[in-house]
Amino acid sequence: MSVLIDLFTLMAVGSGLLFFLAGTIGLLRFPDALSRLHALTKADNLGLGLIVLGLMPQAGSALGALKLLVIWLLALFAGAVASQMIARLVQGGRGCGRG
Amino acid sequence: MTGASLFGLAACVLIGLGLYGVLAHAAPLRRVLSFNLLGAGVFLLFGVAARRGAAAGLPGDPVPQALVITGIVVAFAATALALMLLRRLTALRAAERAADGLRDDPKGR
Amino acid sequence: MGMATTTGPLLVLAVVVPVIGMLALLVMPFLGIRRPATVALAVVAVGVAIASAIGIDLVRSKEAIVYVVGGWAPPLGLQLRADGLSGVMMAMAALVIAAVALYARPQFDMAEDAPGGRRAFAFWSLLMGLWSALNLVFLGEDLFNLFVALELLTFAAVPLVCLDGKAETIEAALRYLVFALIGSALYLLGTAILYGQYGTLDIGTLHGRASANLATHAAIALMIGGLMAKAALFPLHLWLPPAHAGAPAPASAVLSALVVKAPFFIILRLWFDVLPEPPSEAAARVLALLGAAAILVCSVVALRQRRLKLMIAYSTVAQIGYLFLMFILIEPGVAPWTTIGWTGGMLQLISHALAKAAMFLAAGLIAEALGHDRIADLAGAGRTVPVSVFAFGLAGLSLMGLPPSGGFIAKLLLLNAAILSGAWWVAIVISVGGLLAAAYVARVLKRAMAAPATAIETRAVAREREWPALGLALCAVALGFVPLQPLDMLAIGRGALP
Amino acid sequence: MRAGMMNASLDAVLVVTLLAVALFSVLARQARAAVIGFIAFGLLLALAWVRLGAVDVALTEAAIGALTAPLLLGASAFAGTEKPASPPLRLALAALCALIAGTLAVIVLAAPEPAPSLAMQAVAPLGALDLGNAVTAVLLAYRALDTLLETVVVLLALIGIWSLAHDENWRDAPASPAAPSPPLDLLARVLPPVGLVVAMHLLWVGADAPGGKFQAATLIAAMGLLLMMAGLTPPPALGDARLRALVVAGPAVFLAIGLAGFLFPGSFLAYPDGWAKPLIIVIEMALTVSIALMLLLMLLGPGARKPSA
Repeated sequence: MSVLIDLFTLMAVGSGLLFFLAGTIGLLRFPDALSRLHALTKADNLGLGLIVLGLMPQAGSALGALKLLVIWLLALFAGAVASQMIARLVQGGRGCGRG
Repeated sequence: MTGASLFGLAACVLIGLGLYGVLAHAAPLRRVLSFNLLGAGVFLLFGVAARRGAAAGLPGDPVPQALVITGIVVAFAATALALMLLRRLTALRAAERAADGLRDDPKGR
Repeated sequence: MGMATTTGPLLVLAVVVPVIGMLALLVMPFLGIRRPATVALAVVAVGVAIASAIGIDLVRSKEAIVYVVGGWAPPLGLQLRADGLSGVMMAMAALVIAAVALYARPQFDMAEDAPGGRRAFAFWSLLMGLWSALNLVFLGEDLFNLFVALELLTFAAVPLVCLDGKAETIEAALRYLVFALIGSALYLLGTAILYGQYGTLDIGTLHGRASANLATHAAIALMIGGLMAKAALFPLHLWLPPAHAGAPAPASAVLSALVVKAPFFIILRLWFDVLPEPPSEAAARVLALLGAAAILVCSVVALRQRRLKLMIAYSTVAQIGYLFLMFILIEPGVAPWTTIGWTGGMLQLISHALAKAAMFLAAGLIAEALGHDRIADLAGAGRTVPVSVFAFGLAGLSLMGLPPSGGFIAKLLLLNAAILSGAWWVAIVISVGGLLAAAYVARVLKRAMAAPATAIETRAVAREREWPALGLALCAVALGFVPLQPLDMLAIGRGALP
Repeated sequence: MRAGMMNASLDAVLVVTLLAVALFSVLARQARAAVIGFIAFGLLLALAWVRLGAVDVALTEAAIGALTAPLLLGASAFAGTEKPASPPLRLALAALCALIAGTLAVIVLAAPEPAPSLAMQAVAPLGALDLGNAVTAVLLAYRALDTLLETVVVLLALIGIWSLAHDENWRDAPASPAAPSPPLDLLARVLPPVGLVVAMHLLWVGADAPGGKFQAATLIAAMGLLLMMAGLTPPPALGDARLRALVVAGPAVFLAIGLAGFLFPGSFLAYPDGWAKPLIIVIEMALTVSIALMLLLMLLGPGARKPSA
């Protein structure tokens, strides 16, 4: 049983890391800010989700697993808002959007 | 080499880097950044002393850990004051330049 | 050690009362007070009383006053300690701050929301913070506690530099802050090393535990290096002249007279109270050489200044140089406080504080009366603000080292110590420095006493505003009547740390 | 053994990344790049503190780092055009700094064994104080004077920042950092309650577990900044008497309890038997409010003219 759980963790965290790798390559290689942002958010949200998913069975308690989940949700939320703001800044041109 | 001495060496490198940055950069913002690196290195040295002094069931000596917390807050206050001075200075200099431009002084600096 | 005397609580109050004043300034509406100056002057009165009480107790008991904070004895807890040296420093600080407060009152006597209220509020709050910091520097026995004191001092002193809000002064303040922060970081670095070696930061405990090895020497060297930047020892002085010259006169007086002395005081503590054995001759020579360079170079630069306040600021850097000559004049193997080199250095510190504060205050009124501080156009100052020009001249006596003045005794003692220890070059530097000081002071006095070629426009200055500067200058002169031998006061409580 | 190897390699990766980011921050050509490098550095540094067994410090570092970030990003617009030192001078400086770092490394590697420590002494009185977290005991009992004066340092910095205003509007509200947008609006409505709960938790457990007033205060300040950035709350006027009272409350309560110690049990900043924990909690709560406010006000800057439009 514990071997199975470990295997699950390994696979989930491994694929999560792959997403991070892809996102990072995108950040470095894509030409403009918007597509970089696209690569980063997509990859990081999924990547972090997979890592959290993989770590949840290892947390040792239901509360610990819940904390991990909350971390992911908060990161997702903050990441979404931040990238939206950056995108606005890039697209809306400078000066607009400043109340 | 123990984990603590690895971080100790990292602290030494950070102190060297921060000191170099503070002395080699002339732009105030870069100096403030470097000062923070220097500070981080010094705090880490306290942290290493704390880690090495772990005893009584604690993961580290609490005295240097508490000193670092105090130090971090003071360093933040210093950073804030420096950046606000910089902001005001930039604004005043911009106003001065604008006034110079308006005067249209051919010999203006 | 550790024996609490009945006057111990006074040490806490010396640090805490100015803080109470600072907090009160923020909530004056609740206290029914309108003017910050009212609160500040009340605190000054109490603070002077505390400093006097501590001084009287020291003289009477001939023993250091010790206070263990919260009952937590070092090395876990903190301890405050006043010996004769700290008692003298505290009295000096109280005297200068009282004079500065009396001087500044008419200038900063408005309510917070009145025109000029920003400057008044900031000046008095920062002055309170600064005083608390100075007292803690003089009383602190724990190296990290002293770090907090140095930070308090920095955060109070830097905004004082740019109270007028002009771009040049803000630039000077920023540069001052950067230098001060580098100094703090180096000081803290040494503290971290010492804690890693000895597991304590209490000076008394360290004195027993510290052994002469690479770590101890490197730590002390880094700390002294950082403190040198804060004390503006040549060649780390570049921040000082614009900062001290750009501040309002009462702020300049405090900065030049007191603030740069605090890091020097901590250097003394490290040198004599922490270092495990007589410090190396080479290190002492380096400090003395830098001091000598400060005296010669900055006196010449002062001579070439066009602005009065900048000239006084450069003179500060030069006069700080004398303090660092001390290290080479104290022969190893004897208790330092029984030597004339130590007494000379301390007298130089105190008489410079009084004289320099007097000079800046006088210069402030001269500039106010004439509307400028260009040295070339000072003619007529002697008629407009005669008391201030007289005070400037009296203070100048002390800087030059002419009798009767504290500076004369100080320089004479240093000169004797130099000759006795065979350091001829130090004797020459002291004499040349005195001549250069005479030249830059005389240059100002000559212009100020001259009659103006054409009628000049002056602003009247209330006579009573000139008294504080004169009072300080007279105190600097009065120091000239102390006997020419090691002072008992400076040795009180020093036996405890052999 | 295997876990030891794992930890060692984890530490090694962390240290190498930490130093690489620091190097990038010092050497970057552009100021903004240097700032972003520094922010990443701060995050990694918090991890390093966890690895050093200093969770209290890690929390402080992460929280303060989050507050420093907007400050630095905002300031990267004022990066001066001053040229760095000339190449030969830079080389000399690099040699000097390398010498200092090398000396320090020798000292670190030759550190005394066993290391001196105050841990035993710090733990012994915990029972009498009724505290479980030794770091809190250091901050609020053994070295309470440091902590008290450190809040005064922060207050002085705030007064210094306030003094940078124009004469006519120094008691007005600082310039608003508002840059409203629908997602930010949403975030600012959802996050602050969560943040406040977490802050209260950090403050409450601080007596016995990692956490405490600084960490809680920083979190509250960040929530306040978020509300203002979303345009939901305007910055307060700096001359406001109630605001000033809240700023002063923390140090004033701390000082009052410290002075009361003179009377009972007879020493400044000492707590009467059995009263240590409740008094420390009162001090921590008052300090949390004041420090949160001071941090937020420092980020907002000096008073400014109200927008005319």
